[in-house]
Amino acid sequence: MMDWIREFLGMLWKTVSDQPDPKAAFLPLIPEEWRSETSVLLSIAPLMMIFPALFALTTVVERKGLGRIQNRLGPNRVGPAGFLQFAADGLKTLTKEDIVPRAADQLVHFLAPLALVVPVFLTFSVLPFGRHLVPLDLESGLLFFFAIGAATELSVFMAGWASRNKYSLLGALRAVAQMVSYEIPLILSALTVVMATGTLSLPQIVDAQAAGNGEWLARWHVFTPWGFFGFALFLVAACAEANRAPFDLPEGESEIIAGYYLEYSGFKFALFFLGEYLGLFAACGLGITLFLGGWHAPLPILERWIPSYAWFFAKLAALIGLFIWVRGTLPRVRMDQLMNLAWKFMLPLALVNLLAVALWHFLPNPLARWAASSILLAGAYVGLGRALMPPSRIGKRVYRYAPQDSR
Amino acid sequence: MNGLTIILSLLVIASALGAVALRNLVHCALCLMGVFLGLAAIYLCLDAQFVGLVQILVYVGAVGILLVFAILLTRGGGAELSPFFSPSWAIGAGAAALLALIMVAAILKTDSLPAPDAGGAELPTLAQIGKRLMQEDVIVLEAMGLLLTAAAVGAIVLAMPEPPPKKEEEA
Amino acid sequence: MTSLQGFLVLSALLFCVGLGAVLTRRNVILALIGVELMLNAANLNFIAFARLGPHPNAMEGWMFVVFSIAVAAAEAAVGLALVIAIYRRLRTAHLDQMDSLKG
Amino acid sequence: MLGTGIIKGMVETARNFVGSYTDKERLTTVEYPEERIPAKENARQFPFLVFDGEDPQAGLRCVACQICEKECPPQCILIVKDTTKKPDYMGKMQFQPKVFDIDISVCMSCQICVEVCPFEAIKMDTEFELSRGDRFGGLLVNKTGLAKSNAHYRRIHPAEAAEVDSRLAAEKAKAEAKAKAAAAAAAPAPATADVSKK
Repeated sequence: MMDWIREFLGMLWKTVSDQPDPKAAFLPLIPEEWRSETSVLLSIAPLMMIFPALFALTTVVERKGLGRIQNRLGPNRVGPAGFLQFAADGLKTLTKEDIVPRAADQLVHFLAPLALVVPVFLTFSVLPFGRHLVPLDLESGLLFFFAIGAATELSVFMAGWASRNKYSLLGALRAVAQMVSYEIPLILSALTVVMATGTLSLPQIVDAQAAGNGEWLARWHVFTPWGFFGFALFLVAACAEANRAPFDLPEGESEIIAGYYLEYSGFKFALFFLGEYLGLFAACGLGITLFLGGWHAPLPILERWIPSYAWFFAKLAALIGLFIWVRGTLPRVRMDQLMNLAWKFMLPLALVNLLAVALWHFLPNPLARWAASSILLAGAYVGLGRALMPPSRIGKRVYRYAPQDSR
Repeated sequence: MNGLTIILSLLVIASALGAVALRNLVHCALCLMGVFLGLAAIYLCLDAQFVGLVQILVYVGAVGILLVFAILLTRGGGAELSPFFSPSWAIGAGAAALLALIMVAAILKTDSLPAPDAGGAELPTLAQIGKRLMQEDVIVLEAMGLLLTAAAVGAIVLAMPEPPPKKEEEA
Repeated sequence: MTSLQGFLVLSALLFCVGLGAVLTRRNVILALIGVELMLNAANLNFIAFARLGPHPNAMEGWMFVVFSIAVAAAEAAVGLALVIAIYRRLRTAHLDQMDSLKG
Repeated sequence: MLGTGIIKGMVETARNFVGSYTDKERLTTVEYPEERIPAKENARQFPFLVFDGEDPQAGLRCVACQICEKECPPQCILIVKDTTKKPDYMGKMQFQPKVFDIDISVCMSCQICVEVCPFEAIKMDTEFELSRGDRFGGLLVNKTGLAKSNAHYRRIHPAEAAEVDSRLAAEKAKAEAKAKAAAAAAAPAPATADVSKK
């Protein structure tokens, strides 16, 4: 028994101190036939604990941040400075009555939240969180991420359709249309990284962004013109995929009440909420892995003292903060604006970005490739922007009855 | 076939039966997704990682969504009230069952099926598949791209709302 | 029953279920679902033979499935667009009511 | 250029975010139970009965004329008139309400009772924390609960109360002057004047 405790603590210490293969010493203590299951559980358990905890924290931080943006204080009653608000909210949702509408399709209504949360948790399994912390090192990890991510659309549709409520159905169809549209720029912007690194395996993509020998700056993809553009496109598309403001039309509380999860209450509603936030975290994690160097520090020197996973979570926190900031700033877009942005602006830009990364790959001279891909991308951005939004269209507002220039 | 694949196979057959026999079209589509996901899992069990993931991405993420949109656009969301099997359904079902019987019997009777490779030959890696797609099969790939573009354009043209008939000159 | 035979039986059953849908259901979309099932049965055959055949390192089987999935996607897109166009014109999605070709 | 508006907006919200920590003036809300915004002078929540003098019951200006009861749109006022006259705070004999109840849960704060009252006896209070533990009894306020002094009225609505007070004083002065004149004119027949003046 003492052996077990000692090796278990040793495993935790190895994980925290960023040492290779933390499970190596603990697993031999387990009987042969349970070894692989134990290994899987040991990999999954931290994910199942850390990310829901992060979700709980994010809900509070988001509400406080939004409050500050609107010159309010935000929640500050439960616990120190309001940081236990999530516990109050969680208890509330857990103890609420679970209402299923009589007309609803009972089975599909029940399965929909599960069909959202399970794939979202699965997407975490391929993300490299630290130097030695990859739950599942798949050869085609990126493909796995997108394939499993595509399955969440199904759950949204199930929820909206099974509720037998016109608002739910409208919300679900909006959500599905939005997710299908924004999946294309999302995948195309991720494809640039695949073109540059030549692999679909996420740990290998992270390795490709490590600083070379003697270099003082890491080779994050975001430091290249195509990487910067790809990252911007990726963030916008991920925001839309996660149904967050300004792309939160599927929820649209002022028009279609709450969209596809209108008819859910209690724990099932909490599951939807959880799934939505976890989807955002997963998308942020993928963005970090693809463009922000994964768990690498910006300056290789810093990696010596600060463990790798700390960098990953610091970047994750920064991206979540950015999303909260954007949510506090931008108003919700209209449906036609949403579709125009995806199909007329982001899709062509993503295609041009593929061309830019090809140029980057084939031009030998660093200066030439910087110049070529920057000019190409900037030209495409300005040109598309001009074409879609002629600057002269919006003039000064003219009032019919009020006298001119009177305030 | 080990236990996992047998369970998956039973699941696939059950959802396939559901997909063709249920009254509600949306239930049929959801069962079809079950078939797709089960098949993807079977592909993964057969070490076909790339194909299995593409199966989920394309079938569940795209074809399935298209299906449910089409069902809702043709007002198939509720239960079908009119008879949902064609008048000659018994003949069709009989023919299908007969064919199934013949095929299964034939498969089980055949003893000249190729033996699996015992030497543990290397399975193709993802990089090999990619190279193959981009080098030897590049013409097929381009043709596929052309086909998909044509299909996308064709689908849009077909499903575009017809322009309202031009109004006669108002007298 | 060997492993390969097992997968072949599964594929045959899947194919016949799809065939049954095409033969018995009156709704166009159900017929399309049947076609998808048949295509998937064929894909399963390719994969099973490629993996459990004598040459698992040959790539033809895998390639064929990739292309077949792409064709299936194109087929579904065009097929469903046709269904919607016909529904718009005839206000029906039932096969036996689409009889304007009879003359 | 495309996107500059977004950046401008982000800068603005960031300024708000930082500003809310450094500059208390920016905060638009207050910590309610501990901090309160001083009540606005024209705020109106719920009627109360004004009394003069010391005794809340004897000093009520209300003479139970029941106009407010009739005019109240949601009919939340119940008045039962006393059968006998009682002396008010000045010792003058007046009719007074025996029962004067207002149901808070029905009142809609329309202030019509105040508008129609000819005796300036009912006014609007600024008190808004009216919730009670008891759903029915606690929300039905009787005469004792409704009576509040003129000083209270002066405190919550200073301008309005000053105007009302000066008007009442002027009326009183006018009435006294008239009574004096009438008394002077009717000096030969003093016996009936007092009764008819009431």
